[in-house]
Amino acid sequence: MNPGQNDIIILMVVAPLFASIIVPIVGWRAKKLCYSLTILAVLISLFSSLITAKTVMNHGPVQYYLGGWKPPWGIEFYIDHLNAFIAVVVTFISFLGVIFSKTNVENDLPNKEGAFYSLFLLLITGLLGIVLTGDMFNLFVFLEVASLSSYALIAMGEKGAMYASFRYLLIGTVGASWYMLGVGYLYIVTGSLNMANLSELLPALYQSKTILVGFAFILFGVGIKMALFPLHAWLPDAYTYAPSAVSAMVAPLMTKVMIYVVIRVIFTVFQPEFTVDMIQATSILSWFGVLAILFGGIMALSQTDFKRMLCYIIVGEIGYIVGGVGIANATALKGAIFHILNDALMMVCLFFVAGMVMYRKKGHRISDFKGIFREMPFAAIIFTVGALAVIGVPPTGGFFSKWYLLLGGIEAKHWGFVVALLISTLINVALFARVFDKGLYVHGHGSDHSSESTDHSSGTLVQKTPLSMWIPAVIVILAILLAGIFNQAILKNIVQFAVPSGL
Amino acid sequence: MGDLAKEFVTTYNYWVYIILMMIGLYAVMVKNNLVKKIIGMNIVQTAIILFFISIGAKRGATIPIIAHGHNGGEHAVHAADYINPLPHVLMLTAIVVAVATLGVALSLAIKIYQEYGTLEEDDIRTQTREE
Amino acid sequence: MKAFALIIVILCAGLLIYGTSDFPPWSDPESPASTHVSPYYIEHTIEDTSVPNIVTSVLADYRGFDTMFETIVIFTAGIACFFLLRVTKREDHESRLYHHLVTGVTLRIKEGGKLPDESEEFRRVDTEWVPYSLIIKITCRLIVPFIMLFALYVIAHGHHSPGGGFQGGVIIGAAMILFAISNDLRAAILRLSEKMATFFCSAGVFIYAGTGLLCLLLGLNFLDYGALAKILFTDPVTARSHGILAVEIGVGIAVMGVVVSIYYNLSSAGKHDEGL
Amino acid sequence: MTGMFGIEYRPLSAVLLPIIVAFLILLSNKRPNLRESWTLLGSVLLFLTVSSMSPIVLAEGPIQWTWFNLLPNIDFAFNVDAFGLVFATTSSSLWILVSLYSIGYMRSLKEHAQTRYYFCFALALLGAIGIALSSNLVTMFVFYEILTLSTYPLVAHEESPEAISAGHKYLAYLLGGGVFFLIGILMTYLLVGTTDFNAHGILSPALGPASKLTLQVVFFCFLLGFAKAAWMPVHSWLPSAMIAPTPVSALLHAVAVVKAGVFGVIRIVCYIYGIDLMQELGLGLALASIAAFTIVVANLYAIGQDNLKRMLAYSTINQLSFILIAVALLSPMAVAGAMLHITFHGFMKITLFLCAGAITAISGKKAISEFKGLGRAMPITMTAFLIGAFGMFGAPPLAGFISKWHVVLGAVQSGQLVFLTIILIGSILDVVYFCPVIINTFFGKMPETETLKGDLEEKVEVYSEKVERLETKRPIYYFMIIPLAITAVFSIIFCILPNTFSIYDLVQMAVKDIFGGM
Repeated sequence: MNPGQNDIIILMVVAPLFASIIVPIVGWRAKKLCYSLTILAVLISLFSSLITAKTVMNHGPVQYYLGGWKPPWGIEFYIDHLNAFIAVVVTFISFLGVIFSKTNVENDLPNKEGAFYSLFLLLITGLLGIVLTGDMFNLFVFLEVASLSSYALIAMGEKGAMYASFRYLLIGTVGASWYMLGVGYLYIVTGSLNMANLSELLPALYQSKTILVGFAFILFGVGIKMALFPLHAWLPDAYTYAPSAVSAMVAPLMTKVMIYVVIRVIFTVFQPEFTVDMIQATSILSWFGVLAILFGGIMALSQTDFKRMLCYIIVGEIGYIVGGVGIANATALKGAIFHILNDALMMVCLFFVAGMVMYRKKGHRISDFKGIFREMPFAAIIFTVGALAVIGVPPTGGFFSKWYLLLGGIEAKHWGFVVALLISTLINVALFARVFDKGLYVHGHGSDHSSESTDHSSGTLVQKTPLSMWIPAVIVILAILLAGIFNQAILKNIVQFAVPSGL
Repeated sequence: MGDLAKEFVTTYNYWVYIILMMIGLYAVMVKNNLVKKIIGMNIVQTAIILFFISIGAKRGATIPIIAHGHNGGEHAVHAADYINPLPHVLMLTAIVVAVATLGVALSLAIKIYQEYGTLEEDDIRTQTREE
Repeated sequence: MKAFALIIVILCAGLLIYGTSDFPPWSDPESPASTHVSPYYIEHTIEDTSVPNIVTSVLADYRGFDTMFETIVIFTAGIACFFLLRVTKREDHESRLYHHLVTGVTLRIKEGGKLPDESEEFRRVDTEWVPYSLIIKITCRLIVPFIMLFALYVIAHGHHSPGGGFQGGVIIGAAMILFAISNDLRAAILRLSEKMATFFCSAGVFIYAGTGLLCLLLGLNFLDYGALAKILFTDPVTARSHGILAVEIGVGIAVMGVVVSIYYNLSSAGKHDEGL
Repeated sequence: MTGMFGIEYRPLSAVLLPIIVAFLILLSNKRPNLRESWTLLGSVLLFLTVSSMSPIVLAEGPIQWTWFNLLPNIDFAFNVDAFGLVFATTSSSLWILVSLYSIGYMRSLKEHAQTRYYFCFALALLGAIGIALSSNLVTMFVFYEILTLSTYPLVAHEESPEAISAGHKYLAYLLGGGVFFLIGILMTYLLVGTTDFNAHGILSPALGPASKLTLQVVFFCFLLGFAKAAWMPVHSWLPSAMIAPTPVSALLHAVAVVKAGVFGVIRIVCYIYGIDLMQELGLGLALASIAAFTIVVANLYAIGQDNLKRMLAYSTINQLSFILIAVALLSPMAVAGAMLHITFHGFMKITLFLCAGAITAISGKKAISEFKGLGRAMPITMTAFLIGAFGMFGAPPLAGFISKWHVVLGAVQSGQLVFLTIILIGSILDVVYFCPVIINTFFGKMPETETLKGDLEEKVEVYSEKVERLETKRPIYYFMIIPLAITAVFSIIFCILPNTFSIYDLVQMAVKDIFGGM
């Protein structure tokens, strides 16, 4: 393949990278320009990821040698269907997140636009790097780029965010260190850091205790970062107090990208015969998934704060995906990978709603949602779509990924997972019914029933939510619906091939 | 028992780093003062750096700078003569990461001190709970 | 909590020690780590990059992409510290000390009091001010240039001896910090302003990434310094060597900027007036 | 027939119409008259669309229309067959009447949030029509959930704590059931790789690989999934949901929601399992037993009720189980009876509900014991009520007679005399609990303080504080009376001419498909 042909791949990472360098300097002179530059960079990234995905769909996996060095010695980007898909998800959600961030930054972080957008772009760069790289240690570096920027971004939220972010930093650093330790254990017995190379070298060493421990620590480390129960303790605080633009972006993406890493490690670096058959890591993982689903659901029920409730829903959703990965048959894995897309979309949607309510009502407790169907009918529609997707009502995308997860669970006779999924569906109904009730029923018993007039006041308020908030929200609900309606197109063209061949 | 002794002799330096790392981990989890936690975190990172560096060691080899610099073509270079450079490179990165994390952690600690007036974790917890 | 933590720690330690039992013996030349990938670097560094310091060639070339993001990590930390700490709105709720140079009197301005004009006669001093030892001040001022000179050597000579961009950058940064400590923060900021430091951060990273991009524009892969041969009019191997030098300089500038910027923010809690 | 434009698009337009109407309603929320015109217009158009399909279906067989591919082997597709049309015709025709009635009811009570009300109503109709026309289980599931969710705000419309908790109960039962429905679909899909309805059932090939027990368990999953059919013990959402405004109770709890449940069960029994497999697995007997139990218990509950709407709710439960038992008999006549009863019971029960609503709206009374003398005060309403009540019992010349006659014949045909007895007992009990109402209204004397004379003007005197409102209410009052009169008339027409709207032909055709000729 001629070297210039795949240059577009590297743009995905380099565009936000260059923008992040330039933005702080530009911020001194023209604050407005930061926003446009950021959008431009992410847009380039988005296009690049789409083109890459198309290339992968047409020609199979693509490699990009950085510095022109061949893999075991140099670093490569290795893009197959799995990470092409995740990269599109990441760039797409980031694009929406950046558009959404405008008002939040202007209002809450005056004079720091440059630094904010720079960190935002670095976060995107880091996440994309994690997704694209084919080198275990390079992944760690990207992980740190993404983590450091997310610590800083989260810390600039409401009161309490500092401490939450600090805890996240401690736990996250330990997690990243464990990941690095695990990589070290693999390195000491194989001498390689390249994923593809490792997967060739490892089968000979599957009996080694070192490999086992290395694998375990990689999983622990990544487990912390993706907040898999019981390593999730940092997540609710961090994402609850973060600025709404940040949580709308970090919450859906960070955990999903880490799940991608898990899939990579379990099915590419190690082969299914090791992880699934020899040490049964996946079946253990699937039970953690079950626990996460149940725990996330129950904890979410007891929250009075909307964002915190969403955080526990995320914990549960991670359980869905991890469970699907753990079941480790093609159907469930298809569902899990597809759910990464759906979950990212619906979480970004709900966090957008939280941001809009925060913007209008200066709070994100469930009680702040009182009457939103009248006052902010637009946000209410978005909320409804997001909620339906989380519950898994067709024709939203959430239903179809759940369908595959359930189908896979039944095929594998993993009844615990199936039951947990179904219970969690019901819990989600209860969760959103609460918010829904608050938003929809404002009259209550005994209040005046002649309130036909209040129906009329809703029109003028719509304009108050700025354009930069509702454009991404509209895009995201359309995406949720389209992901559902065209799920076959997505599954047949890309997700299906993302499933490792060994299953 | 003999096995254990032999194992200890061949891998004792790894054991040392493990102990060091566990000290750090314990500090992160148990210490009440945030700065002590940060120190614990740094100990964990340093321990891992030690671990990687010891991977690079090679008996009978010297530092990875090729003697007689540019005349390398005339002198055959034997891999056995130089220690493994890769872990050193990796650890340069890891050190930088550790420093960066430390910087951010300290900034956060300063902000927390400004917000709560203390760096003791239980004080912060009581303050958050009272709200 | 303590017991719980202890249990976790012991479990982890047990697991890790269990893992060491299949390690190759320490410093064994036949261990996989020493025989699989690394020999290639040792044996090919001269013919590939013409850099005898293998660590440098691996760092800046073979795994140059890693290192670029390492620089980005440090850049991120700099921006993050600025983002977290920098106080952009002046809150004049603290008392200040001013030194009247003509009379030698030290004035204390109470909270909210009127501040003296910006003139040569008054100089602000730290509230917890102790008169500097002249010896320290002068000595530091004398050695700072030499430290910086040494740093340049470290950066430039990274090809042949231990050293390189990170080390050199840190040394320059340390020299600035030494200056700031021995005088005061404002004096340091007068010489290297905050914006300048930030500019150095960006510029350094830009040099690194820009070199990579240049290679891309010249028709080879990102960071493939061999492409620079076309504009340097040399053979690709020498071009690689020069490319490595370019990125090392970039790293040095970036690290220096970040170290100084982090110091400014941390030592004054983002106010940039009174430091350590 | 291809020359006729757009036959294949009619199922789609039937589904799109309610959506369009729903959004037009949302857009015109500031202009009540416009909003309600949309509702009426939409309902009439929908009815015309649906009924225009029946001659085609009768002549040429099912109309199929595939939209897009949902899952491997599962399309989002519509298949308009005879049985689906029975249900679609019923719901769409009743939507017109209930829309009319709603206008009267909602305006006379000056209810709040009327836009939401009409919006959700249109969506609920979308659900019902979708269920009727869908060609496979997954498509059906989509509409099933739409129906559940869109009716939730209707149930909790009053927004009082009781209403909201009734709404929660409603959601819990129906969505909880939906989960089981989903399992059933998944299992079906896993076993045979498709979920398309087929008149001979699709599950029979699965009998080999899967054990009988699996198929039996799956059947119960489906049954739990159709908690909308309100069989005992998953019935209790229905009486609580009666807190909704009466038109809601009328359409949703006499037609759309509960009939969707029963419709679903019939789809499962006849089109997924198939008659032969049902017999082989002994599931007919099981279903019949559940239904028989429900009939007896629901009747006993109904007798004890004083609140008219609650009593009607139990009566609905009873009649639904009557349909279930009819299906469970698995004989052609009985299945035909069950299908007929979906329509006929819909018309009769809606008459009763509309009457109950009219009584409440005009006299403010809800308890049966207060109804003394109302028969003379509101003659049309109470006559309609009488017709409905006797129709429940199955007395000729009312629609209920036809369907019950078929079922009784069917029971004889299949030789299940035990269930025949229960059906008969159930019918007799129907009269028993309607007796107090009839006696009170027609033979009871109005208490001294209230002397309603059956004339609207005089009623005004009694409720003097409402004089002004009633003056303006007069046309609105007719909005309420006319629909219930129409449904009562139809209850009679259906007995005399069972083939109105081609219902009888459609049922015959469906039964012929299932049993391969009677």
